[in-house]
Amino acid sequence: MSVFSELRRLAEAPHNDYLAAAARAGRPVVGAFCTYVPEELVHAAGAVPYRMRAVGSSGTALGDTYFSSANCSFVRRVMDQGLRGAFDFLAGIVFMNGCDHNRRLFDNWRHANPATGFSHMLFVPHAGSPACLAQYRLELDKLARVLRERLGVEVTDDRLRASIALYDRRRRLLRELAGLRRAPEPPVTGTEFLALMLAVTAVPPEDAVELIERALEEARAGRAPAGTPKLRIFVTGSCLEELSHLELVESHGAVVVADAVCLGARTFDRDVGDAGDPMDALARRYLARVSCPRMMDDVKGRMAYTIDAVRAYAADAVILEKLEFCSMMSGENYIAGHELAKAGIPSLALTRELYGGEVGQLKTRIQAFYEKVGNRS
Amino acid sequence: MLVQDGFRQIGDVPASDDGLREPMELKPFEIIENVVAGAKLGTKVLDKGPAAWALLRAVQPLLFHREHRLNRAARFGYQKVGSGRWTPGELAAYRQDCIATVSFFQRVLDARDGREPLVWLGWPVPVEVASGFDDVAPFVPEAFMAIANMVGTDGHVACLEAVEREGIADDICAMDRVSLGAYLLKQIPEPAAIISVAHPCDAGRTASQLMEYLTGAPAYTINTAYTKEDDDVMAYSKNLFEAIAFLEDTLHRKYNWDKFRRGVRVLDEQNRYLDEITIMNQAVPSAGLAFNLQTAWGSKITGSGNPALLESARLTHKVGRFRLRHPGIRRRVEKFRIIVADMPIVFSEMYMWIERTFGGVVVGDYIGDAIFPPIDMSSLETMMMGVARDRLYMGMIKQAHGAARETVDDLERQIAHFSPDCVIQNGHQGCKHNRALGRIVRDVCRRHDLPLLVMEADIFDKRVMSETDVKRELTAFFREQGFAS
Amino acid sequence: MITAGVDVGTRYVKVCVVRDGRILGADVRELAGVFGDVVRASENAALDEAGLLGVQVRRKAVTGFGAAAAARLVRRAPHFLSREVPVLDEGVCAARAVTELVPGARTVIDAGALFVRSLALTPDGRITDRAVTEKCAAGSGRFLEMIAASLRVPQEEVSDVVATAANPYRMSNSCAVFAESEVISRVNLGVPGPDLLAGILVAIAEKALTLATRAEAAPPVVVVGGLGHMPSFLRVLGDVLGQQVSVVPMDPQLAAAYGAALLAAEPVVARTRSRGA
Amino acid sequence: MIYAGVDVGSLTAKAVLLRDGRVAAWHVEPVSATPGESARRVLEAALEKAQARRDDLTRVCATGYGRHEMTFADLERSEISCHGLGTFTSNPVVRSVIDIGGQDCKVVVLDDAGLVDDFAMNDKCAAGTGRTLELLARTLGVSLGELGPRALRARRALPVSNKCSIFMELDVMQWMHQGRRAEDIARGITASVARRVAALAGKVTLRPGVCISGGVSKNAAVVRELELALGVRFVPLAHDPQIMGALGAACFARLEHERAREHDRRVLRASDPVSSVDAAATPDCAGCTGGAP
Repeated sequence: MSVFSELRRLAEAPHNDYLAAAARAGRPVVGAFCTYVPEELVHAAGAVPYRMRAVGSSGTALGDTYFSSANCSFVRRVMDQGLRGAFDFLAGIVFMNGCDHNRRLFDNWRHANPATGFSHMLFVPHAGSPACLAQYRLELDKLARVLRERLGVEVTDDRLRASIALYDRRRRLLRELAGLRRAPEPPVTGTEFLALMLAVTAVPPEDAVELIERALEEARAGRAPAGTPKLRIFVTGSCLEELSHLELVESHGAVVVADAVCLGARTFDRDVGDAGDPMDALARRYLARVSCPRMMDDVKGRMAYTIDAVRAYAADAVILEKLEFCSMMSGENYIAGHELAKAGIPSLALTRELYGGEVGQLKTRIQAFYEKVGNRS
Repeated sequence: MLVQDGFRQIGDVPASDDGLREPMELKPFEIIENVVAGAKLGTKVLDKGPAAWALLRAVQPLLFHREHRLNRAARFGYQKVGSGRWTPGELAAYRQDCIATVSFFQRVLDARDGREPLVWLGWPVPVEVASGFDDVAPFVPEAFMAIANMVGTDGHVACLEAVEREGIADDICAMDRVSLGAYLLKQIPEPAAIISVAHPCDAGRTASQLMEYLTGAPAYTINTAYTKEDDDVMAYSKNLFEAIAFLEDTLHRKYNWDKFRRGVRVLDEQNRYLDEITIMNQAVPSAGLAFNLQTAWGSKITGSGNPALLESARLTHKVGRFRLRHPGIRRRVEKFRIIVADMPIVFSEMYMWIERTFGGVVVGDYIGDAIFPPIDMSSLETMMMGVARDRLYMGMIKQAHGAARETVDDLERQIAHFSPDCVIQNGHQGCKHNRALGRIVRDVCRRHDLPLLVMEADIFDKRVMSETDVKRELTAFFREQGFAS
Repeated sequence: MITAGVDVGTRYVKVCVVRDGRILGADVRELAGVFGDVVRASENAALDEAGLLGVQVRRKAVTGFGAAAAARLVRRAPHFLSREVPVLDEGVCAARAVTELVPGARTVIDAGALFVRSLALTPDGRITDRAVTEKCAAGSGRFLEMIAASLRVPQEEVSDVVATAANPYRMSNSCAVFAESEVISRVNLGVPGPDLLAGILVAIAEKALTLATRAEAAPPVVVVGGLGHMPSFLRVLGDVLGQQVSVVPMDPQLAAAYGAALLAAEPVVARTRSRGA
Repeated sequence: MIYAGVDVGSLTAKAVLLRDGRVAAWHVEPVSATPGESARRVLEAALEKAQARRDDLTRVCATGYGRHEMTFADLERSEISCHGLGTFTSNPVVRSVIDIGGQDCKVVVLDDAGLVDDFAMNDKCAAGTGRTLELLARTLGVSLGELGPRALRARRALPVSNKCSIFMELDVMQWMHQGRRAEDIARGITASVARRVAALAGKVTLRPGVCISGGVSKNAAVVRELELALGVRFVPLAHDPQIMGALGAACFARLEHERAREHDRRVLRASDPVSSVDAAATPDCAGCTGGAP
């Protein structure tokens, strides 16, 4: 069986055999909400970091008892899942003030108090200045203390270095696999890559590394699932975890070749490295990598990253993904649309709800956009 | 970007003499000019004491109940001076706010004419950052939301529609979109520099980012504190020093620290009055000054440190003291007491309407509850921390930053101090964090056995919920709870 | 004492004429054409059924979306001696009807045309909490009506049709108009009509679940409003809420009008300040 | 040579046959059963009108919501491209199209060849579409056809300002309860829909030569309001605005055929230089020459 089918299976369920095995081996699983929560730190505290997701969610009826219709569908669905017990396998969750919705997810979670262990809020500053870096570093210390209290494992420098090495390895492998998508016939589609990212952020990193190696092997052997695509697409935005949505984007002969989303470049861009104090190195890496639109002083950096990646991966166009009610992406998409136009790169802003349907509308929009891009070339 | 240049000639614009209402067209700076004119008029008229009071009472039927074509512009000014409900004492206090308003907006107009550079400050940024310069005009774009009604409530809609036409999504808070729209409609002058904020809400930070992008002005971002703890406030105040240094470099001007000191003293003194006014509102029956505190909040955002505001607070304080000492003279009824656990209800005169129609008194809201810690004047550093803390204790910022605990603690405290009979939350659309607190706030109210009304209004977008709808919903709630028959 | 309750909703006018808690005459009619004429005609029809003259009605009360406008009309009706026509909240009226007919009910779910409303009651019938659907109207009776119309299923048959659904379709749209086009495209793709209608009932029931959970509703749960007519809806709602639900033992659409009529007979007691004095 | 375009929307199916660059026949009917079935029926009806047979069709292009279900089509194009090329074919001065359909509203900007240069489409919310007008007309108790004429007789526009079309109904009802003139409410409805559309149009840069298509273009009052809101006067179209999508699809069928032929010629030319003589043959469609690459 192709490893990609296994990855897909892992991507489509909130829980899996790897996590069950880890639990049997006595390793707690700790959820994390954002790419600004360093997985290394959680891992060094003896836990399996688990990227929180709404996969398998059936609706928002219970989530809506906490959130209003003006809150984003990600938090509403995750809350719903949490209230239905989908995350009861967790020993704790590290929340993060990614946005107002996420900030309140923490509050509501604590209020509802489902059986998911401890809840900790990691406050991450909104800029990358030296003052903010220092503040973030202190927040990481605080997180290490919480993990020690809750899990009983002291995060020593040695443990942290080992974890960093493991995660750097995972990052390198992911970058290598992503790099293969530069080929005229990418060996991995965007959907497959997203499935892989969902899978490897839901299993112990030791297993993740093995899975990625198998995927690399298969990819190098010369598979080309999409054939020669007519259009190469770069996807940017924030929360994106629906395989069905990327399948839609990859219909009509297009293939996603690169991205700057949470479950993508933001996860594997830039290593931590083994020099200096590991905690300092960790703080630096997480504030310096491809930023999320929540970071205020780095619009230029994000635009530059997008434009460079579009050139490097020979992408024809950019799709800007936004979840309804994400104020940050509303601003970001406006700026990105204009900046990309200046650079001569066509872009399309898509607004959707997580697992929200409206397929007919999206399809028309996407197809018309591809036709427009086709007309230009 | 609706049409390309020169397109209108080709397009053959049809004549509009058939009485059709066209999308509102605003002349550049029309709103600010109206505000300055209105405030100047206010300064003159309110000087007349009881005569002004009698006049305002007399015109109440024309301006109070609803907006129509004839009273569109005048109605807003009328609401600002208390919709004919304010006593001569309150009017005298508001006259001082008019003076502050004139000085603030006149300066903005002067800056437009090139007299001095204009600096935009996100509303959670202490205005001291710019007002301490001798020759820099501070401007808070969000202040625009408070004055856009100067041409009728369509003024807000005109700004919002401009933003929608520009292709900016409508899920950002209407307050921020109004200020963006005002810029697009050339209602506010170009900035020489921008000081942005990263917290307390996403909408504010997004709007700042868009403004930086649209104007291309040099910008510095302040990472507002998450908590009110000393470490965080210290980090925040360091940001403020850096922001001042940034402005000195960018504008090639020196900051006047003496002016800063003077301003902070005035601010601290004003805060003492505001504290006491808040406490007077807590009395039963209440001194009924929540709306006055709202005015003070708006004035403070733009003109913190202005001596006129201190005078305004002193006069308001005097009114409160008089009312508490002579409860018999005040014939106001107080059938029930309301806390608005949010921004004031959509249309600013709603408090007056509730009081007049149902005898319910809004005793406190996020803004009309102003308790500030004293400022330590011993050094520049402590003063800057005081200024930073002052902002953190200001309505909206106080509740919006950090964890839900900030909101809950505040609500608990208000319930304990103001002895309310019910709580209203108008739940403005763009306020993601507040809209996510429904259950938590509900549980607080349930614990205190207080009826809670959650509306789905928007602070300034009457297309989400019109004044009529808001009144309808309030009426239904008061009836359901037996406050009104 | 003979009293009348007039409930002017968004789609229908409902009138109830009551003596000592017993319904003497009632009328429900669609709100089409000139507003005043419909309200008046409905009032007359209810009086005719009761075999009464307008002058015999001692007190009236109005409620519903159009209550304010209706109050003016009702007040001006010839032969109506009392000029007092209180305008009451729908929730209060619905709760009053329920406490009259189902003593001890703790939760009222009012599933009407545009809103689904959930009220939590104390054992003695006082409303302690309420929650109403938020804007964006998918999951309302109106929406069900739109879809039934586009599937060409008459309103009165919807319930039977739904009973034949094998596999309720899960709506993915929250906007009623888009959901309608989603439904049409599903029909075209061969999803059976009953499954689609059942899906809408599930969507409405889930809204009710959200609201009831928010208002911390306790059993017994009583349904009023137009959807109470549908046994299928009650079944679906029961499944979603995980508890027995019953419909108010009268025409559920008339409940608010009935409650208004009951309240019209009672002296108005304004709540007095309960704390802090 | 006959090219066919079939457009199956959510409510109606349309087919257009293009012969010698002219519209030879067209047919519109309500959607029935499945989209594939509707498409077949509407195409057969059009063929009958043109007295042609299925085998006469050179190429068939599908568009509309049901485009994926038409197995017999040779190619498919999005409604946006088809509306663009259709209106461009109908009037070659067209560079911007405002299409207000049943469920959606699109604004398409064309290049000088009639192909899409930019577009905007209503998302999440349906306020500002034909369906909204229909719902509100029903609330007001008039037919959709009557709404326009009523609105044109209005003295003023009563604001119908709510953002959601379902709740716009409440605004309408409120005015009705107050006994306001139906004409003024109708004007409020049309003005409000027009403002929504104008806001959408603001998201792209319109090029001179604006036309309006889709079912709502038959509503004179909305059209008038839109002209005011946009500050333009719409250019007329030579055909029924309802069939623009199908017409565009037919043009795409023709374009695709020519591209294929051109490709064959090039291949042929490369292998046999003699046959390049007839490569200069003129395209057989005068109306949309601009469509050639």
